[in-house]
Amino acid sequence: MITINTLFYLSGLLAIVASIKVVTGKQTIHALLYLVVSLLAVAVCFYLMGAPFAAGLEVIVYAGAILVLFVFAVMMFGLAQDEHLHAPKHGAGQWLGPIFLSVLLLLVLIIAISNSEIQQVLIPKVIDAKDVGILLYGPYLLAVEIASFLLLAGLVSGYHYAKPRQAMQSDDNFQVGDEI
Amino acid sequence: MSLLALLPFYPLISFLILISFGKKLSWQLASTISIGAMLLSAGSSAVLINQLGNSESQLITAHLWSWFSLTTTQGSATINVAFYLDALSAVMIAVVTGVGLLIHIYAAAYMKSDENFSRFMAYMNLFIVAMLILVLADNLVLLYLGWEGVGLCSFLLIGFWYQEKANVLAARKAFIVTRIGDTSMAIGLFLLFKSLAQLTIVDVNQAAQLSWKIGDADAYWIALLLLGGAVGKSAQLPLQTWLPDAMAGPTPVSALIHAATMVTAGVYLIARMHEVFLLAPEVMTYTAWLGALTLLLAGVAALAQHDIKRVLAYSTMSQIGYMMLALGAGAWSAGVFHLMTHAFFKALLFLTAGSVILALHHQQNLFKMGGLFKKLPVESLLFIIGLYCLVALPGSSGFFSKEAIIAELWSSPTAGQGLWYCAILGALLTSIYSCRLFFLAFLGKARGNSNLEQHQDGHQENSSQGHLLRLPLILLALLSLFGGLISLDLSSVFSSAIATQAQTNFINEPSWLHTVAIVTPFIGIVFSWFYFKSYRENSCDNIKSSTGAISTFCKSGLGFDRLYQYVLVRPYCCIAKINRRDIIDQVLMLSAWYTKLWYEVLSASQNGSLRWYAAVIGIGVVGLAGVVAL
Amino acid sequence: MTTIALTHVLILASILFVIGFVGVIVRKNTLFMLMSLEVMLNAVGVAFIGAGSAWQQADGQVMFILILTLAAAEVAVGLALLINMQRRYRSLDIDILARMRG
Amino acid sequence: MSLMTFVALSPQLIIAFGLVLSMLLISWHRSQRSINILTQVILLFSLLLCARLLFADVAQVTPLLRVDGVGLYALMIILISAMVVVQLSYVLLKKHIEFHDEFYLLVQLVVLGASVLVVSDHFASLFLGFELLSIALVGLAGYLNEQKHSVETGFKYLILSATASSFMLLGIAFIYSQTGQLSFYFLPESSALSSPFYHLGIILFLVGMAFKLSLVPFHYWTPDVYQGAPTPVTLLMATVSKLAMFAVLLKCWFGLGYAYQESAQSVVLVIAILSMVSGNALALYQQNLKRLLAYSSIAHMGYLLIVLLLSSAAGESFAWQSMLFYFTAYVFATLAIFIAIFYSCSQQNSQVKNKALHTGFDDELLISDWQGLFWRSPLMAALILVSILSLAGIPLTMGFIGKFYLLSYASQTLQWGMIIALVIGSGIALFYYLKVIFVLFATEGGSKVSASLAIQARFLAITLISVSLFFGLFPDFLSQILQQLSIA
Repeated sequence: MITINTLFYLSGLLAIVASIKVVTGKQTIHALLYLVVSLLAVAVCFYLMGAPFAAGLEVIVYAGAILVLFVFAVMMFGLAQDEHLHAPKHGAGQWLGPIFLSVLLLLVLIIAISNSEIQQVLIPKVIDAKDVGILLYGPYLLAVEIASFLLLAGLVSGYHYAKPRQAMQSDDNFQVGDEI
Repeated sequence: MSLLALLPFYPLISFLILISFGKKLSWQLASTISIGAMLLSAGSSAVLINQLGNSESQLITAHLWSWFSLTTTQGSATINVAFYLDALSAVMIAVVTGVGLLIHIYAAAYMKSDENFSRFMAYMNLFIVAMLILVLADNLVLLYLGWEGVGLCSFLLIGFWYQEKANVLAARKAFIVTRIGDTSMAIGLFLLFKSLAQLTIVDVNQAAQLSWKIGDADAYWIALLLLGGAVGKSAQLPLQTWLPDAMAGPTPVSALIHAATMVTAGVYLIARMHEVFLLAPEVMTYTAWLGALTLLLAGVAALAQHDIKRVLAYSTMSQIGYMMLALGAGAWSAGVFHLMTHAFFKALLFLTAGSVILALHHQQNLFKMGGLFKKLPVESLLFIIGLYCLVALPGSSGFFSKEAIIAELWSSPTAGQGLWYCAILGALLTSIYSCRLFFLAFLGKARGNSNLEQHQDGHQENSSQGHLLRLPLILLALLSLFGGLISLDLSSVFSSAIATQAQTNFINEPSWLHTVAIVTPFIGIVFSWFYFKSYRENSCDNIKSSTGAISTFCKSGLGFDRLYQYVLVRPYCCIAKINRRDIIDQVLMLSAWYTKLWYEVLSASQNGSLRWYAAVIGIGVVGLAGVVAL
Repeated sequence: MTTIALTHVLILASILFVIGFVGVIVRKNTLFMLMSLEVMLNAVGVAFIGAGSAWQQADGQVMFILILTLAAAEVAVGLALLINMQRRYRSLDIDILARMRG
Repeated sequence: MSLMTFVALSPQLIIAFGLVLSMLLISWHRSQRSINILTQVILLFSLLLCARLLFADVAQVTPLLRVDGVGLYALMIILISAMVVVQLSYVLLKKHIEFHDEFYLLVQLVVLGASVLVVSDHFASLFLGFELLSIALVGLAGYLNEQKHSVETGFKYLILSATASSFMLLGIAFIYSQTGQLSFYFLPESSALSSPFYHLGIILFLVGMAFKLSLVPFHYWTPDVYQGAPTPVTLLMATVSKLAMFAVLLKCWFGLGYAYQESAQSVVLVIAILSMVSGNALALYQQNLKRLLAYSSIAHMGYLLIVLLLSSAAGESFAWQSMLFYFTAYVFATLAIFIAIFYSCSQQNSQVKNKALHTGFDDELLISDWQGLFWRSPLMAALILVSILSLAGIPLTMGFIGKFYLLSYASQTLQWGMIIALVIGSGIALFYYLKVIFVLFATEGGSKVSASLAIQARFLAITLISVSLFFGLFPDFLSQILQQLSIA
């Protein structure tokens, strides 16, 4: 019998496996894609815990926006020298993992959505977007304001660090392995 | 403002002037300022002591401002910056400003050629400020301020010639070792405050009487911890090791700090807090035993020293041992009296030693001296006076004070006969090492110094400096000779102590006690007259170590059998020899070494690697979870 | 009430958190360190959502949204620093950055 | 929200409003001078509002914030040190041709974060203030690109503070999962107390706090970041961030009743003793001044943890009083010594400026660089002397009174272990503090730092010296105010 519990454990396991792959991955892009899988699995967990709004945000903001930022950064570096050192071997083996995980995740999603019993258990304990919104723009209004300043701080420091500068020259004398 | 309130401010102002203008001041100006300030202080303390004698209540107080207040569960205690003068602190200010003044005069001449002269005088003034605050403080916090200030000045002055590494090490050692005592004292003070919610000395003494019984655990621990502080500052066992090394400082410093004033702070503290100590008789017994042990240990150590200043340092230690012994035995007045006379003659001895050292171009090794009696007759005479008092021969100031102590030991409830024998043995040792010192330095033939004559000429030219050097010496010599005649009336301070003492009976004392006490120094002198014959006559040019002394002693064979030699002399020499390197010293240095080791381990872990830093956060969490789980 | 035990949610969060933390400690590549940090923050999100649903409160989700803003700000600064580092040292190896010590 | 809440929150609102104004100013007219003046005006305005509100009633503004006297006092100290920081930054940045408007924005953001922290009454606002402070400080830590270690500093601070804040957040999540409450001033039910997650949560939460307060063993970032960051930023970390963190820690500590829980107490005890001893031991032979101060700050925070151990609710106001007094002394002493370091460094750097273009300059100052400073610049030496004595807790300075408060607090709450560790720690500390004093008065040594101070710097120095001496001699004035504030 498939219950919410089994689905939760399954997607939790998926998240764990994907996270391990993120941490142990050799290639940056692959690791990022595993991270997406992990986030999606966590989103499923959120859904199963009765937080569909959070699940949506997880997909849209985390997987959608923040990780895209990562991808951009990786593109900018043009896969730096340490990537070349551990150049991956092409083969079917490395496709198996992601495919397997994704299919599993898909299965969980389909079951969770189509299984009416599960929906029945879920619906009474759902805290939906409306509840969150009332709270967020009521007692937590100031928190939203402060969060906006938090983003501003991120923006300003990010801008400052990434700003190209004529005065700043790369440390040409520096060699990898110096002073280590 | 009253005269009392101004007392510490004269040297303070002088200190500020000297430290701010420093090198711009000429020698004349700098010495005038510092000595003038001291003169003002000494003058005002003379006036104050006179006022005190005439006043009804036997005390003078001056309240400057309220410093801060502490709220506790038992109410609030206000800590004032206020001074308190009674008979006990009057003795102390007399010693501090009087002897201090003379040493300042001497120092002005002694340090004339030093390029940092004004800095030196500034530190000396600051020291006087701190010492005055210590003895005049009306509450224990202010007393602690003076206590720390004195430690700081001592650190600055020992390391005054900081260009040489040994001096800096000595300064550091003095500081660290005394800090151990200070730690104990600070904890004692907090315990006291916690227990009594009072910090003003008068109130503390009153509250202690009211709320504790004799032998109360609180009183026991507080007295023990305070004793720890006193032991550190007064260089008693087991924290005595810093004092001989502190001789690295200029000689006037040794005279001022390490003989006359600072080391007596511990004695003062115990005398000041005597009401607490009276409630803890066990601690008084410990005090007496510590004093006695230090007395003997330092006496033995003094026998084997080569450096003239180190001999004097050990003798200081042993004399303070006498004071501690007196306090422990409940002979409060005698202890304080000895403190005063000791300040006179020890300052005299140190300063004269300084003159000798100066005349010999900074030669401090006794075995390189000899025959100085002919060349430096005035200094030798002064030195003899100093030693005369140190040995406590009849008529000297030391005689009065030391006899007063010894007389009370036998039947004191907290001391007893064992300690009486220790004191007598100590007196014997004192006379032996004094004779040894005198014979080596002043009698016999000159060894290894040909420069003396030449220097004497230079000395003559600079006669104003010479006069300045000799004037305080002569005054001190007079004080040492006749200081014993000053009568101290401390009954107003130690009234409660005297009440306890009245119960003790002097009936059981055998009649020979006093005779023995008086005769002992003479025995020592006679013994050394023969034992140190070689030093005295000095036919050979080089006398090196005590083994040589033993062989000479064997040859002379004057009525001492072999048994005595093997049972007593050899172990004595052995102990003396071992102690020259101070065993306890090594133990203390171990703690410094631990700290250093710790530093090295910790800073090696600070390896710059971010991943390690992050890992430590995890390790920390696991560790803390472990702590909670256990 | 709840069908998913709160303890299990918290254990899941802890496992994810530890994986992320191990990543921060083990990886030499700074980009991977940043990713591991994201995993850690995500784990915290799981814990909050789980706790919120256990108490039937929206507070957990609000906290999750705030964590989301934090993650965004952190990634922005981190990646900008990464660009700076790449420009200066032409490497992303974190062990280069161990020149201050003692 | 009523008008009252706006009034109560006005210091924070002014800073937030000022941030927007500053951005408008930047888009309209970019000038180093005008942004500096604007920042100072904002800070001053906020300071005046704080002073005005200091004795007002406690105001609860939404569940998130609670404005009370102690928080406002802490904010005042924060604003004062932020003003000093801005002044120093202006001196530092005006040498550069480039525009550095971001710097001022970031400083304002740090102050905003701190101002939120000191009045927060809820884990959400605690966490937001914490992060606002951290992210803005990350931006500042590696700010000067031409500095040798800027990237290293920025990265270390970013990664470590992000790690620590995740730990803290996980802790909050665990606590929340067991109690169902995020607000302070709420005592959990007994059922929660038995849960291991609750205790684990408290530990994790403390880890985050301990990281920010740089307590052992979470202190590792401190010396490296102190050394690598520009001196004004280091000052910001040493004063603003530490005070804000401690204030909020104390609030939730007392509010949530952790103070009476054995597990939390034992954690604090371990951390405190480790910090007191290790911090001082690490500083023992340190030559680099900024690192030395980093280590000594570790020890100072360790001393302060004493106020966390409490036996009854009656002690809370005394705990606040002791903590605020100690922090006032600590902040003033730190300001003074960093001003001295800053001016010494900037002189050193101007002498080797040409070299700096190639290899990057270093904001580093060794103790030996101050050799004989007294004879060349007595004012600066006096400034250093007063602050060192205050840090060492020598009597007649504020630091002594602060330490005395801590000790008497500890002796009332019977924490003998803490007292012993404190006294031993300050014994070790005297050793390296005295070394600095010794160096100041030494005569020899042809060091480069000659130090002629600018007019503003002279003014600052004299003010700081006199404040420190005044409160050292007459601390009653301040402690009475603090007593009044902490009882409310």
